[in-house]
Amino acid sequence: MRDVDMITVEEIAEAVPDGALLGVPADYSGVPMAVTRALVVRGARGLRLYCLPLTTMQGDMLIGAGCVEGVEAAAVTMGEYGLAPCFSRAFEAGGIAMQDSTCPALHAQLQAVERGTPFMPLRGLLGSDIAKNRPDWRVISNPFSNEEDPVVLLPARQLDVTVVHAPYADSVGNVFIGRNRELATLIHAAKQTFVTVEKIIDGDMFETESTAAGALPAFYVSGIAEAPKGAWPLGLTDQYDPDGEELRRYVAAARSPEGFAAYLADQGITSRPAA
Amino acid sequence: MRDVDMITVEEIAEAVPDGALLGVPADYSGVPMAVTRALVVRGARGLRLYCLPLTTMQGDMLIGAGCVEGVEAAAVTMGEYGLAPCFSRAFEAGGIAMQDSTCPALHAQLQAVERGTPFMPLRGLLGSDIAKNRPDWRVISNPFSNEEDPVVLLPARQLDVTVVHAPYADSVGNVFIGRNRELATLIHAAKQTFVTVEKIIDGDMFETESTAAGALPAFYVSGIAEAPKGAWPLGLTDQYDPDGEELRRYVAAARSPEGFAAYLADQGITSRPAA
Amino acid sequence: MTDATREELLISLLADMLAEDKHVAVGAASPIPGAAALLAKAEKAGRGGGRMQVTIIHSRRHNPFTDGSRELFDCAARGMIDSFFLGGVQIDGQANINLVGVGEYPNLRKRFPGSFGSALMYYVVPKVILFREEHSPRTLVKKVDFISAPGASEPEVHRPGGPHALVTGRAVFGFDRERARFRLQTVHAGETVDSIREMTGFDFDVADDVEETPVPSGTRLARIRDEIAPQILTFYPEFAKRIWGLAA
Amino acid sequence: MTDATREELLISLLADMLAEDKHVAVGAASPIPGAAALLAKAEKAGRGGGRMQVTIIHSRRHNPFTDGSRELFDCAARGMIDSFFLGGVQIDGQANINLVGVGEYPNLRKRFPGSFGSALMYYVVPKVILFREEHSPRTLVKKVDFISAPGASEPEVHRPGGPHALVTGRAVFGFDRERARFRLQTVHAGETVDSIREMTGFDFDVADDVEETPVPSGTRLARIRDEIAPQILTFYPEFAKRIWGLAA
Repeated sequence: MRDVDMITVEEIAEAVPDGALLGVPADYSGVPMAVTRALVVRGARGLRLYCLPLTTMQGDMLIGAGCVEGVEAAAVTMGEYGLAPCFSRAFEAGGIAMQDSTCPALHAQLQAVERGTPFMPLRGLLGSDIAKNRPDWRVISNPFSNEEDPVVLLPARQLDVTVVHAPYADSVGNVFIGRNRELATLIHAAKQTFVTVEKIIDGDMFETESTAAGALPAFYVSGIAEAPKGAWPLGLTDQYDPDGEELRRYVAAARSPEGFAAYLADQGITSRPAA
Repeated sequence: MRDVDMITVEEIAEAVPDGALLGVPADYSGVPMAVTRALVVRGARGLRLYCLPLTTMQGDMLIGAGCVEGVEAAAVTMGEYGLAPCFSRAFEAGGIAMQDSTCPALHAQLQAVERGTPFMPLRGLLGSDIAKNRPDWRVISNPFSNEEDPVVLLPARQLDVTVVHAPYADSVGNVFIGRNRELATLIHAAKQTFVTVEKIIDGDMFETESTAAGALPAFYVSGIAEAPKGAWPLGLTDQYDPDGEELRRYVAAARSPEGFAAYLADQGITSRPAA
Repeated sequence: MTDATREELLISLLADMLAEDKHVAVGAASPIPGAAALLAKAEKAGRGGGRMQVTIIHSRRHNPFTDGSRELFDCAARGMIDSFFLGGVQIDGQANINLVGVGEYPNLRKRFPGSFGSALMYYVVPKVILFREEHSPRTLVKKVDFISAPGASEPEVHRPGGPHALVTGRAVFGFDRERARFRLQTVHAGETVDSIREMTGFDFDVADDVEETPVPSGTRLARIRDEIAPQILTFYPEFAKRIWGLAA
Repeated sequence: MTDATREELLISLLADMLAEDKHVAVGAASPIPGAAALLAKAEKAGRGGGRMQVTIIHSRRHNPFTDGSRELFDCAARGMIDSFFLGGVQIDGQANINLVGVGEYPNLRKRFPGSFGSALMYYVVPKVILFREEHSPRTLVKKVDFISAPGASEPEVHRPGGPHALVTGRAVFGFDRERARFRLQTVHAGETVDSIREMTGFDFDVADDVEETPVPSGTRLARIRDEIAPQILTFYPEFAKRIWGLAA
């Protein structure tokens, strides 16, 4: 029986190389904010964020700190707290290579990797400006139809690294993902996966079928770090709610580059100079 | 909050019309043997079995009783108990329209339905006699490759009805499927789904995320019947093992049509004359 | 009982559009559509009309999916979702919607979050209700700056779904898919066909009998306040506080 | 300690083929490959060589998948499974395998279960070990009656995987993918190149230095009996009873 490879949040940030295509979970799936802060501290550069299917504070903070070269997402937003200030500013200044997509396309391009197929088909899309701006997508005629029936094919997009935050891992390294099964796809599609957890629990989730149902098996995970409140100020299902006051404070501060810098300084997030 | 629509095993058998394309789970996923016996009793005819991806006693008994016109499967077998006697006999006599397939293709053709796409791609297959005998499949050239790269496309196969057996449903009709997630696909791909369960438990699996993880939501299910030991003589994960003695008895008896008939009679499974 | 607020009027008229549905889905940050769906469900059950699955993505309690966040899109793509709500930074006269921003893409003057699932949902859900409270020439435009999803498609495009109505803080429009044009159906209290024309950036047809949008009956209003509001409180606390003065 | 049985010899030689793997998967009803994989894993850990994931589909305990039964195929298709085992009613000299039956399809004289996952796994798993205890002109044929999955593919076919070896109750063959031919490597005790030729229905190459298949060392044999056999007992009880006299 295997033990857990425990590493630190900082080691995870070191293991995400500059320029990586990074898998980014939605706000409801467990966002690794502790690692996000560590990425800012280590001065990560050139990251490309593949969001499944959207990002909130994680993407906005990485963009504000200059860690990000490109974003592929269905939305970048602070949700009920407003627009994502650093993202909007960077986009409007032409400083972000944005690939606008739509939720099911972001799922499908990872499912293509997951299934080892070069592409996946998807309905919809035709005639949208999303498709018009995606020269990497293709349209074929459905070979099973006797009539003209265009279908969009989306290529597989393999991620370099996925990092997620979860409520717990067990003593052999299985990770609870519950019904956030999009995390399984986000992880299957990545060459490497690192996970932060609130805590390590005793036992093995595979001992009963009811606990196994919510598990991501350990063999997909390259390293696990304990990070209590690791999604803060975002929430974590069944664990803690989003910290609305802090999120409002962030959105207000990040409206200007100076305010964003002051927010980071206030949080003790001091970016090391790029190597 | 909804209550469970409780019906009977016999009502489920009535709800599977003659000629239906029926979704059939593998021996490890929860096989509805009680409903299978009721289908024999009601004298079902012309069923086409779509197996995900194989069938054991369920398919063999339905074939032996003359309920089956066609089978699409990666295997029909009694596993460690030997070949499937009624299937082998019917196939060798030319009495079964068999579509030989392979496990991942059977998954993919249902995933195409699940995702509302007309087809799914799959690697492998090329040059096999499986593909050679499947004029319903197509080969295209991967449009994302600069080199010749043939890929097989498999059309969506919507099922008329899926019937499965599960350990339990909760008081609002959610069904425990645990990590037998292929059942979700088998159910998503069907127009109607009926479930038999060992028992109904109190509460609602969606009350906590850990129990929700193993649930199939109630809205996919048209009716639930209580059928204790409903998978017997096959096993049900974490509930009971296969009844090896009974399975051996079945395989031995079913080696001849007379023996099969005697087995049914002995079990009190008397087929009503076809209407 | 006090008169219906604008929000309660909208909840009521949206609920009428959902009355016979089997599965209504509501996206993130949509308290009014969410309340309308829960109201329609309660009323359908109340009259013995059968069940309605109401899926509110924003709410763990009303999110029945266990196959990950793709399950909503999978369900919709195979025709299992009857109704869905979409909004837009801009909506134009052909019912094209823009959730991306204002200006010439990618050189936007003002960037908004993005298209979310609209570029599939709008094509496959039979009854998409466009909902945008702000009704002004700024939101209802002649031509959107970016088509997140088009209102109508070429005949060869697989499109079982599309726009059913446009509901704003001022009026209700139907949509004619053949002609790809909106038709004004009712105006809310205080509005006229002319006032609507003035506040709408696109050209539209006008029904022969444009009347005032009906206000909810007393029974319905009581149900909204007594039965629906407490449910909304659990997952849209700020909205419930603002509209009904409820506190979690 | 008594000498190694034929089954223990096979477990031992298969384990050698898996020694450096990260993920070995074993299909249904394969106690010998299952035991070999568990042995290889224990030995790899024992020498500090790192982890090995052993996935035995037949065993709930050794089945780590939570994405349904498609996860094995998905994992394999994206190259995450290093080794897998396949058998065959017939195997021919080009390593084509037939799991479907004997005769001219579909008019088979004898129907067998079917192709299982072979028509994907054989193409994508880098090291597929063909394992068939019965070594006779009936099983090892000139040309299979039905190709469940081919041993070699045209150059344009995406085929990162394929046959690595053929292991039988009499001998071990390697496979040359370029030439699509087997090469006899070792013969088990009691067999000769000639006896193998006599019992093999297809033509094959012969290595320069065909030796006897090495028997397991005492240490390894003890590990098989003391450590691996009790694990096998939990999910292949009849095999464990037959070979090692163990009872559940």
